[in-house]
Amino acid sequence: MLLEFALIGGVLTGMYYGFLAVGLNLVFGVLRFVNLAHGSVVVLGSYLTWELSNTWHLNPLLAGLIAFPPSLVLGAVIFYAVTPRLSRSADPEMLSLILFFGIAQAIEAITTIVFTSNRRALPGSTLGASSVSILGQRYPFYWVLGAAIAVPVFGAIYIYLYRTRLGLATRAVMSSPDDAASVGIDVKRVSAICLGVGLFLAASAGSLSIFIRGGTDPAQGIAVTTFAFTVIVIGGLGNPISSIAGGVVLGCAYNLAQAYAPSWSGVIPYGLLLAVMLIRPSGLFGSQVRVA
Amino acid sequence: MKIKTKLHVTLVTGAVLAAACGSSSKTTTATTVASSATSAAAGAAAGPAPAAITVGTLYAGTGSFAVSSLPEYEGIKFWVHEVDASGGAYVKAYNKKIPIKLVSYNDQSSTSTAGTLYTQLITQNHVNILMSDFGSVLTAPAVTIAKENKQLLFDVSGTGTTFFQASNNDPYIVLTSLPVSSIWPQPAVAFMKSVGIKNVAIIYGANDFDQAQANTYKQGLAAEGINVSFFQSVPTATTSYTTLIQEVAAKKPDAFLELGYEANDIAFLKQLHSSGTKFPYVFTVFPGQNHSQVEAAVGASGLAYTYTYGAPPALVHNSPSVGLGLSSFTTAFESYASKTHINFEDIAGYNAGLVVQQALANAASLSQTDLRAGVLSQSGKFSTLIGPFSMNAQGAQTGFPLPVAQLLPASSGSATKVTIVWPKSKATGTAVYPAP
Amino acid sequence: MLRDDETLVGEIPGTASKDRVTQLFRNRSFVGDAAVALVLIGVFAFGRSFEANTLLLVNLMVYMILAQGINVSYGFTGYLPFGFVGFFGAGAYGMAVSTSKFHVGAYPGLVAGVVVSVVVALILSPLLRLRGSYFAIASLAAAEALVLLVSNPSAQGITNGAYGANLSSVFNPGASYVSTVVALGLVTAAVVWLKHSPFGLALRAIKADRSSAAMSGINVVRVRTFAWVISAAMAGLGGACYAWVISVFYPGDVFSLTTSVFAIIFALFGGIGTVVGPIVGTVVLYGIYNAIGITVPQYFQLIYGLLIVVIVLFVPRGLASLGASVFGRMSR
Amino acid sequence: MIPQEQSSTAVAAGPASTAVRLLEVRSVSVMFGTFMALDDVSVNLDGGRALGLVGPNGSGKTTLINVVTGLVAAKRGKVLFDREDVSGRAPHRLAHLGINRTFQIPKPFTGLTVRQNVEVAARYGKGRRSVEEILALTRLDRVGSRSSEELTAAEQKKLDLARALSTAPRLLCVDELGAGLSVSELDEVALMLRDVSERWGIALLVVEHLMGFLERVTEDVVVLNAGQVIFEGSLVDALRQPNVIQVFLGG
Repeated sequence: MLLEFALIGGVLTGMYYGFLAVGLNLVFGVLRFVNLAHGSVVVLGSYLTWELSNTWHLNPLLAGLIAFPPSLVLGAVIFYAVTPRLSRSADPEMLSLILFFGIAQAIEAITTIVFTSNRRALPGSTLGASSVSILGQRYPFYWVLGAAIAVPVFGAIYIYLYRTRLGLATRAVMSSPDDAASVGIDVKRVSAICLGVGLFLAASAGSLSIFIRGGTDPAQGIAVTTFAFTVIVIGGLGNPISSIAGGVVLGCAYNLAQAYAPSWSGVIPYGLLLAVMLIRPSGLFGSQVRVA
Repeated sequence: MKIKTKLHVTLVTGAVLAAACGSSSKTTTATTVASSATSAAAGAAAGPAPAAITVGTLYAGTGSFAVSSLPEYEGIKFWVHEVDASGGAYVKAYNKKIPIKLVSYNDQSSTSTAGTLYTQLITQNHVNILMSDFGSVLTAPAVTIAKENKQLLFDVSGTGTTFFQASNNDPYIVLTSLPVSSIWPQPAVAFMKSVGIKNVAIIYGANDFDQAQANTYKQGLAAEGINVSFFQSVPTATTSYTTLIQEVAAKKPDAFLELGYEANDIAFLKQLHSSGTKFPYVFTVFPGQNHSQVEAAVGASGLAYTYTYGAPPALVHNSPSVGLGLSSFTTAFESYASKTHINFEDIAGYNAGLVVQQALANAASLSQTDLRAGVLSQSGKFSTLIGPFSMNAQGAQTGFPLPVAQLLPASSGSATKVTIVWPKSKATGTAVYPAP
Repeated sequence: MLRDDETLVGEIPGTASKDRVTQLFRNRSFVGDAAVALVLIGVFAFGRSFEANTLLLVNLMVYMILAQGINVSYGFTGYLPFGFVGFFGAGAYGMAVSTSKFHVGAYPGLVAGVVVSVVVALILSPLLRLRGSYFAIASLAAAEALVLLVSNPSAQGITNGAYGANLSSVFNPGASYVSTVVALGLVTAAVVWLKHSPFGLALRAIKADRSSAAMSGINVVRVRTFAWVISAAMAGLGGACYAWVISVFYPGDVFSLTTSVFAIIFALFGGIGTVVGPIVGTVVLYGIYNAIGITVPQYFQLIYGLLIVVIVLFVPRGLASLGASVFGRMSR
Repeated sequence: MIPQEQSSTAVAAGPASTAVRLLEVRSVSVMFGTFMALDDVSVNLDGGRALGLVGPNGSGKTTLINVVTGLVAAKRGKVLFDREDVSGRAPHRLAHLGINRTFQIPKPFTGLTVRQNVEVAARYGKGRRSVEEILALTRLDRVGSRSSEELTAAEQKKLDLARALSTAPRLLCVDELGAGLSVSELDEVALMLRDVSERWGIALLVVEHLMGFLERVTEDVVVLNAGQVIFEGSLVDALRQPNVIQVFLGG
């Protein structure tokens, strides 16, 4: 009974975790670096949600849509301002990592200045229902909502990647930027768009994060990034769709730990990250190492 | 004072830089500036009375402790304001009133920064009175520094039990505004027995503050013959409780206690509400101390009928022997800080000032040991708006008991009211047990 | 495992060690680096006579030690451990547990701190198989897992768990200060050695190109692991000294991610791969932090964040490279 | 492992009395995913001799060198050096045994000076050769204190060679050393290779596209195509073989 609860809960939250992480994976796939500002953008999305709900009395989930235009602009600005210099440097991968760490710090500081460091949370009643019954047990409504939103989000990403021209170009850039450029794809444009979309996915995941994580504060960013990174490492780096599988594995592992060894539950994401990296770096669901 | 210190630090670091670059001229300049500050004598009882009593403290302007630290700091500032408006604090050593001057720095919730700044207050500012920042974590670095420099630490709200062990042999610490965390649960245990609770589940954060309470509960409940059927810690960073709640629900306890920091309590209460599970008695720590903020986050329906530690402003001691009573404090403080909701941390800061005032009024000299003797001599002799003050030989606060409060729905229905339900002598309402 | 035809540190064929020393001292940059180390020790040895806030000096030294540790790991081998603070915490707890549970003296306690951090480094050495950013984040995860391990109630019998460490039995402000100065001296000397020894050359060779380094006869895995261990030992020593000075602390204090972040930024800002870079970086940035960060921290974090962006984009090799080019132009 | 019948064996054998079998590649196969880079290849080389390795792009020449120098593990087969099985041994061990190489695209240690580049190899490679002698021999002595990334392409190639030589190899694998060099530079490098090979008795395994360069270094070649040996013998004979010509012109 508890096992059943933990597993169903793991699947529900896990699908949301996939949504939380998918933007990071998209950016990694296309730009080949870990966007350390991912978590800070999630937090920013949470604050936007709080403001919408508390100040404007709008549906908090609207934040997920409002974030779209500014995210694209931010993505493009960062991309065009930064990459030309970085790609000329000696160690672009590490320098990008450090650079985005700096951007994360700046975003966190701005969040603190604008919203103060007070923790913000929204009562579950803001979303309407409070709990939902599945197979005779009650689950928080926002768990179910998180999973229900994750499905169309992944559907949209799938359609984008496999059914649109831009998605085809994106996959080409993911597999080899040089080859993509040689067949006439505007690699820079595709990369800038993907960075923007990645940031948008982060911000929109933030609107549910304020419920699922029990609240938000500016200092959460790096923890969220590490968590999201764990999800995409488990799922497979550079394959956005697999993030949902990574999320479900992590969700179940975390819930089982909470049920049977709560004092060790905090170690789960980190331990799983280390284990997967050392034992199966391509991820549990990732494709095998690409052939040259 | 502040500017001078900043200048000083800059000069010293500059000196090290200059030295590292092999230049020597700047080093000499900095040395002169620094030595002039060192020569000032601290806290001498003999000689003429000082122009002001300097009180040094830290606050967390940002970071995880800012939420609690800032109101406490407001409370301290308010106390200084009140005292100076009345011509200063009475100092027995000079038999006159002397104004208070506050020196403060922002430690940004960082313990290593706090360590540097406590040292700064003692060695550079030569404060007469040293007060710590909010909570055990930010107080911890001050403990050894104060002992090393033989400076009495007025620990405002660092209730960590380890600071007050007799084996520490530390005569330089007193806890001013809260009892040590290990005695917090005492009234609650008695209340649980009185309503006939038989079976208790406890989850607590793996930190000093919560773990000490959890262990006291465990012992206290066992002594009363109450069964603790679930006793588990979670990492302090935990904000996910749904599965745990489910596990506890299966054990059908009469009482479910969650001992955490504010973020834990908020997440727990929200998830408990969303889970649709009910327990006859649910207890968390922070709704009683910071009611407005917890309620904004959890919602009144999530808080309704849960229990917490009762503290001012819900707990009223209207005729204290020292300082303002709750209602006059509320009026004066609200106009001073232009706030509408005061919480316990505001009062804790103010209360710390009152304890300092007692030290000054009863110490034979301004020496740190005399100040401590001054505080200890007043144990059991005065009360403030928090309640009766009492202190053991280790400097641990044993007074200011925290009664049990229940969050009963207010008449409007969209809010809850912190209602003291135990002990009977302090009660402002009747407990609704089991919770509907 | 070490075959007799292998040594860790290459030798100069046919050169007597005496010639080697003479040769080193003819090297102007070696003399400069050694002088920096000596001046640094001198400044801190007499630091307490011009700066009464010894903890400020200790923090400065501890950050220099950590920045040099990052320097060894990233500057010399190209591995950037975000979780570097894990070794710092391991060192602090090595010191705390050995002195308060096993009642060894303070100096054996310092050694124990270093040993614990080295053991942790060896356990984590498989992470060195990971590339760039994977390694950086994996090390962060390891540090986070470590703090949860230390503060878990089931570890309470050893680490005192969430109640934190208390070293009041060995508390000694004078000796702990001097030990920190000595630790900084040792760490700086080690970096000077690394920079000017064949071993340091081998590290830089590996960083530049692994397969060429292997074909030059360098045992890449062993040399890299050794450097990783040196770097961890530095952090462990720093942590042990800090623990001794501060004496009362909670697990979160010595495993705070901010410590890693500061050390990395200080090292990068000053310039990695040099002796003087991390020192200058720490003095300048920690100085600014103390001067303005305390009054307007949120703006300071903003400045910090933007500073990182500027460093990465415009001075990826740090202040030292700027200084070197200015100096170079002047002397021409 | 049973040697298969169709396995082809190329031998660059000198006068039987003096030559000692130095390198023996026995039926080596290498897979990259599903791609067969080397398919049952055997090559032999005697001490002090030189052998050319030719074939179109992607025929497996560099892979073979990578197997011999330990950078790539063979899926099947063995590599014997001095009659000792050295398959799967780490590159630095092989360097200590006396196997070294240059890279198709030179990989100098950037950030180190030219002299330091050679010093590292001299110290860790156990060659016990004088750094100055190597620098003089490869005509890098004038640029010894320059940073290695400042060198011209030709100088970087020489630096690669210098570094390899300073480990005192008995077998030197040379991967397209001639590519991108001017005619006069080609002459210089070819002479240099012949010179060191004779002076120190170094066996050479030379991958080369430029036949003009190759014929100045060796007469014996092995021709690879699609991971298989299709010819072994003298260079002159090779160029008369229809299947070899077809591979080069038609492929």
